[in-house]
Amino acid sequence: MALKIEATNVSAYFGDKQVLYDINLGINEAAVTAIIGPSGCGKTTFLRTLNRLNDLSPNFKMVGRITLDGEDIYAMNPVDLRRRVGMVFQKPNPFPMSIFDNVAYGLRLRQIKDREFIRSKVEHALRSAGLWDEVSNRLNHSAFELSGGQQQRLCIARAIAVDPEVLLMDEPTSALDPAATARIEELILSLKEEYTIVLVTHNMYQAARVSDYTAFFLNGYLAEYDMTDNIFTKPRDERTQRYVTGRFG
Amino acid sequence: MALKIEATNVSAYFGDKQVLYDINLGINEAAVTAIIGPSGCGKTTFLRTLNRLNDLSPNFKMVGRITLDGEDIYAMNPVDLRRRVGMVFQKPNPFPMSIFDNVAYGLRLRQIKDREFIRSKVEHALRSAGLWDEVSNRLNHSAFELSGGQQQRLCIARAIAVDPEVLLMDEPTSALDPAATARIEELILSLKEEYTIVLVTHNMYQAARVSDYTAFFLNGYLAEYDMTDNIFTKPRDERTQRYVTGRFG
Amino acid sequence: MNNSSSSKTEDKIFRSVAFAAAALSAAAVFLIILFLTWPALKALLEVPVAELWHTRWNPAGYTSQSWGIIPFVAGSLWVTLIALALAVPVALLASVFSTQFVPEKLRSMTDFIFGTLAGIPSVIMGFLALTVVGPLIAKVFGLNSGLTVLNGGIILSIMIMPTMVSTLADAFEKIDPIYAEGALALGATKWQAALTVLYRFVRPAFFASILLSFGRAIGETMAVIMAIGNVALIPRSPLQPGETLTGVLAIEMAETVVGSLHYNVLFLIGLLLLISTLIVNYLSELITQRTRVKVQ
Amino acid sequence: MNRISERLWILFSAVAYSIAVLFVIWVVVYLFSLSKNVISLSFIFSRPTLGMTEGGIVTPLIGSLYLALWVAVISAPIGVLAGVYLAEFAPDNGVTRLLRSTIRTLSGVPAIVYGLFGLAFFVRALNMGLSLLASALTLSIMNLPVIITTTEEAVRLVPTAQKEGAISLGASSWRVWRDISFRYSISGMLSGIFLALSRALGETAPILLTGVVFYQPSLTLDPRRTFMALPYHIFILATQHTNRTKVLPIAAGAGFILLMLVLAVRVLGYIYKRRVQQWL
Amino acid sequence: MNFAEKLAEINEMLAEMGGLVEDAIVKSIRTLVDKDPRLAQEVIEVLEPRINDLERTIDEESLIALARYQPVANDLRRLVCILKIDKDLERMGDHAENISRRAVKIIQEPLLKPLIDIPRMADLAQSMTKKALDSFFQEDVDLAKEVIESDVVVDELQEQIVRELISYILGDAKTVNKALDLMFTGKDLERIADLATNIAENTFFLVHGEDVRHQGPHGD
Amino acid sequence: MNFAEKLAEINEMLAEMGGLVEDAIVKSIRTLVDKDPRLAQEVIEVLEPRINDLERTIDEESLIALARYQPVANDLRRLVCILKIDKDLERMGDHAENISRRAVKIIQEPLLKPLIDIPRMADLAQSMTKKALDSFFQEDVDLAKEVIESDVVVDELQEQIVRELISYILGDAKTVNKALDLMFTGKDLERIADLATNIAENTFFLVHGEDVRHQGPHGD
Ligand SMILES: Nc1ncnc2c1ncn2[C@@H]1O[C@H](COP(=O)(O)OP(=O)(O)OP(=O)(O)O)[C@@H](O)[C@H]1O
Ligand SMILES: Nc1ncnc2c1ncn2[C@@H]1O[C@H](COP(=O)(O)OP(=O)(O)OP(=O)(O)O)[C@@H](O)[C@H]1O
Ligand SMILES: [Mg+2]
Ligand SMILES: [Mg+2]
Ligand SMILES: O=P([O-])([O-])[O-]
Repeated sequence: MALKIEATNVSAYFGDKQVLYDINLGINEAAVTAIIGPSGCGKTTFLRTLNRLNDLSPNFKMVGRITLDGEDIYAMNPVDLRRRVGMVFQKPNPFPMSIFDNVAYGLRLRQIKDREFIRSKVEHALRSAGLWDEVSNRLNHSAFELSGGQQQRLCIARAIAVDPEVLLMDEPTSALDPAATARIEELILSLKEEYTIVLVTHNMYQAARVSDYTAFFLNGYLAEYDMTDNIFTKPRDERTQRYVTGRFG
Repeated sequence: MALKIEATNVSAYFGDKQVLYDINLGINEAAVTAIIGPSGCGKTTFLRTLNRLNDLSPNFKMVGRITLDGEDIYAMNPVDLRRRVGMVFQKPNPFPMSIFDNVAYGLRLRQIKDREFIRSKVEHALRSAGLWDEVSNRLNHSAFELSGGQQQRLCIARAIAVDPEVLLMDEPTSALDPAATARIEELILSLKEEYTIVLVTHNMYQAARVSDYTAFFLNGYLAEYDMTDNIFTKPRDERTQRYVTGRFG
Repeated sequence: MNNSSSSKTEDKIFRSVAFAAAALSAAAVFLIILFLTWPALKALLEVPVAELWHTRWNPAGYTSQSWGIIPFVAGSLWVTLIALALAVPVALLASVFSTQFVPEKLRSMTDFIFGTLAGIPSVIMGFLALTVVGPLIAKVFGLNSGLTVLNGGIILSIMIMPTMVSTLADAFEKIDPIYAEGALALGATKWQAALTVLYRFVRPAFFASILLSFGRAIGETMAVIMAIGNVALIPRSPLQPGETLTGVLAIEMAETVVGSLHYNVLFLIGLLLLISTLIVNYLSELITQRTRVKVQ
Repeated sequence: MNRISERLWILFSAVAYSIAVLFVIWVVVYLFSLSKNVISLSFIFSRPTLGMTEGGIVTPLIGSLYLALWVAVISAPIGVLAGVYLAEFAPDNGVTRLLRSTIRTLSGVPAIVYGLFGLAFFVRALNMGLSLLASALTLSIMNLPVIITTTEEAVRLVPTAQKEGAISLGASSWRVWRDISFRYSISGMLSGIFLALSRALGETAPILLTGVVFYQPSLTLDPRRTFMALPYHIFILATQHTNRTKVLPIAAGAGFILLMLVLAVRVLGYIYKRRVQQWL
Repeated sequence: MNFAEKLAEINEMLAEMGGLVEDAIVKSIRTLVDKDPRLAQEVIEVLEPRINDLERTIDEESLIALARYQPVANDLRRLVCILKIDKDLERMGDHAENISRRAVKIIQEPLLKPLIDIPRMADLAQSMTKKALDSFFQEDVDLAKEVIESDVVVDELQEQIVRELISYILGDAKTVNKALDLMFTGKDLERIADLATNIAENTFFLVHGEDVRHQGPHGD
Repeated sequence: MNFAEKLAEINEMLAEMGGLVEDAIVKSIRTLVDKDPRLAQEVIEVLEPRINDLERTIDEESLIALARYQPVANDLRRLVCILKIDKDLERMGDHAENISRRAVKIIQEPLLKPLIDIPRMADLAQSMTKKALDSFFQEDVDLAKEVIESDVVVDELQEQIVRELISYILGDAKTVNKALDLMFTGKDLERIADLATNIAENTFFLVHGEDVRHQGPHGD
């Protein structure tokens, strides 16, 4: 299995405050890698370094090296990087446009004008996100008419419409009810054939259910990284053990 | 084990819409009864009939009979009923007052003036809610300075300060992170000796962890009611089976 | 597809245009202060402060002009305080009623009505003061003319009340229902819940809006001119006429010679108004920020 | 608290509430009943005659509308863009903070003070003389803080999640603004602009010192000329005219029309806001 | 992979394990009947190790399934049953291996007596194994009952074998070694049938959530 | 009740079950040694049924613990081990019962030979049982190793017993019944030791998460 993303000695700071310490982590291609850990341990920060979204914070600083297919992401144009590394957020964030325009947004940003092409891309993305059947007859309705779970699937469709290689997901189900969560999890499982997925989740059991690899972060350090099967049945690190068995204080 | 609350043939309507159908359910004293079921099945509505909080909705109507210690709750003054049946909400809702005043609020509502008495009640309630050690040195600080989990425990303290007999809890941890959730769950377990607790939860596993009895609601009907051990190891109803094993739709 | 360069130029244009607009606005702020202060400073050089703080205003006196502005300060305070005294309790009660007891469907309509009330141009309010409220006061109190500070206060109270109601209603509305329910679940009545819990959320907005209303009332010009008779004397009771700081500006400015002492003193009054409203606004902002209830 | 006092308080508040509601209705009805004999199409479309004791209000009406148009054209773009700058791009430093709080407090400065400024700056210093342009600029300056503040607040309320969503798809800050922030903040910006418009229609004090006159025989679109305006017209008729009984209905009629205009602007703003919000 | 898929995977392994066990039983006895030591060798060298491996794999995968999918209700009961069943199957494999080892020894010399009861027992044991697993997979309580009832027949056959062999020994003490070998073979078969019964009991537990073990008269 | 309390409860039951099994082993052999059928009766009528009950209760409570607390990592491994161990203990109880039943028969007549190896085996089996459970509770891998190593000794003793008894039968075919009884008793003890070994293997799994079963040479 090939490494799609490789973080080498990554440390990150907000102002004077160091929030990631010397992370070394390889993300495998066409697999789901979950990042778990207590609140504030740096999961989100790490995820957002991968598409350089942290760079928007003026006081953010990163040292170390992150590569995408071997290429340093800081040698890339961030706009190109973000085309290749899509992101899905904690709360569904559909744009105030129609369902169709939401999915087409990324394509139009790239100056694509061919209507037929856009149409087919949108349909394909919605199908992949398991949303087509529910929305095909109301593509020009506002995206806000959808339920929370549908909105989140729309956001996933929007992300995959531009053919990214990697999908970053930051607690994508934390705002959803269990039924919608289950659908998203099924979706994640079905998407991993085509995309490399990095999933931050508060819900340890979610990591257990959907991921192939699990990274356990603690106080900004990568405490353990292993196959998910091992993390949840025989973690090597004492702290991981304590965390997954809910004995963390 | 005695029945503290008994609902007999309870149906409920919002306007023309029936949301509860002929519920018959006895709540056991000094135990935790969990109410689970898919979104919109009527859990919250049922819970809020128990302290007549639904009566605030102008178009709410209930038929059937609910008794507290054998006495019809509609024969009681709602203010008295609500003193005996406390409630904890989905989101922590501390009042914009000091920590102390929050807990004293219910006592003061009852025109209690004796400062020493109030003080001792507040302390006792905060202790029972496992919050005393964290706040005893800043009782006059704003309640909003507390973390989410602390706020929720404060709300529990506020509810128990007036010596209720029953505690209704509507998804009390759904706004909290896992660590805070674990603390509240421990608290619920420790409170059940003294209080009859009815807990609505979205999180089936939470019901499994903390409750003694579980009621499974479906589309406004009580589909199954049994000891929690049975519900989660050998439910009798096919639909319960499907729900708890996550195969619901 | 490399479009990053075109998006960069778009970006640059957008940012610069926005910056230019902001700079222009900043320049306006600067000019306002400059052009008000300059004549006012000139007035201060000629008229000693002691002379300003005096009860006689007589700019036209050939031998001895006197520049006492106390009558205007008094007139402004009279109308403003009367207005607040009438409007504040009504606004608080009305906002509680409209948010806690009016059915939800009616609420947006009443919002609209209060908005409309706030938007009635001040000349129309002045017209009403002149033709309705004034005569009514004259009749009730047996006066020759109803154009008194009471008249001004009443009309002002109607003008400031709707904004107060909307501000307070918004503040009430914004409170998550869980707080009211929390109080009710502890056995409070609706009114108790509103007064003991919800009011605490609204309190900063309440005080801020009192201050803002004060600022608005003291700055109101046309309606007051039309209502209070415009006599440069200190009103001894609400039933006497008076003149306000704004009134003297509106009435006398047009008749002054540009650059004259009279002209400059009027600017000084203008600056006084500016400063007092700045202070009031600043205080209200301070209150809102200091006491904003932080809900997680 | 016992039930009786609870009920009593509710009653008080109901009364307070109804007074306000009834007052609005009364104002409209009163103005209309005073003027119902004079109001007609020709009242709207004819000029005041016979020392304003006869005729209509077309000159002040057009003057007010024309003034409002100028105000909108001047203040809306500058105000909106400045608001956007403050919300999105301004560096978080002392200068910005000072500017922001000054702008905020300026929105509470009395209209007459702006009149003084307009007189000193536009009329005198820039030598525009008493003119519609001077009035329009004065009103624009007065409205800027309102538009800037409402815009800034509206833009600030745009959810970060949506903005980051667009950024993570590779959008530039211009596209983020155009596609996301604008859509979210348009209703807030519009409410500022509509407020500005209604003030341009209704305010008297600022134009009093900068260009409005009580009588002008002919209509002109030249902004360098003085102009008539509805509020001032009403003021003059109600307070300065010798033949009060004769002009009072005319003043009321003008008041009624002015009120309707202001209301129309509000309703328009209201409808538009709802339409926009339906998308959200 | 979701829970259903994981469960299917585990079920498949369990079915394979069951098949191997049946195979091992058949081949261990056919060693005796056909006098073919290669069959025994296959059981010892291929089947039994494979069965052991499967037990480990099934345990591991079940553990993973429990950890990853947090099953409850019948999903959980099923996994717990699987953890119990694979242990039984593994024991059955061991017994088949024992039979095979002994068989290799037995067929080196002429048989003490013609084999009648032992092949019958083996047939029964094998079909009980099959039925037990089928009843589990198909949640077929009636089939499980059949298995449990068959156990008595096996027990009787076993006692009969012991009695018969004792009479051989009494007739000629020299036959003791051969007789003991056959006796132990019978005992192994009886244990296999017992274990099949255990498996069948899981079906009740799975379907009704009730534990029917140790409710009849005690038997070894 | 939280998970830790539940687990403590289950552990306690398991410890009790282990104690009962030891008791049953001791008493089943003491029946032979002391010639006291009341001991056997206690095993058959009290201890074994109690062991059966405990197995069912432990299974049930473990199932509930799994369903309610959704354990993972070592908590989960522990519960899975418990589900395996209680089955082993129950089998040990069965074997002790077998010994007891046979003992009642044996002691009605004079013994074939003085009992030496069988009590030794019983002692060993009992101490292995104790150590196995202790190793599990204390997560003591070294203790578990000891148990596994002891198993060879038991196996040797068992073979020795068989050889010896065959020689008795060859000497006098009449002794076959008595000899067989003792032989089967030895076999039962050997099985008990085997099962103790199984339990000990769980300790490795619990502590290291690795499965050490079937890694040594195959044994029954
Ligand atoms: N923009 C920021 N400025 C300053 N500090 C920040 C910023 N973003 C995050 N942090 C800090 O960095 C640390 C790591 O935050 P991060 O959001 O990555 O944690 P997390 O593991 O995602 O937590 P959670 O589970 O609560 O989402 C925290 O201490 C947080 O306070
Ligand atoms: N005030 C109300 N007016 C009208 N309908 C209501 C009202 N409150 C609830 N309902 C309806 O009653 C039904 C039951 O709602 P309820 O809130 O009890 O469900 P729930 O089981 O608590 O759902 P959830 O898990 O989403 O909280 C739903 O269909 C809901 O739309
Ligand atoms: Mg995070
Ligand atoms: Mg038994
Ligand atoms: O291994 P057994 O349980 O059949 O002795």
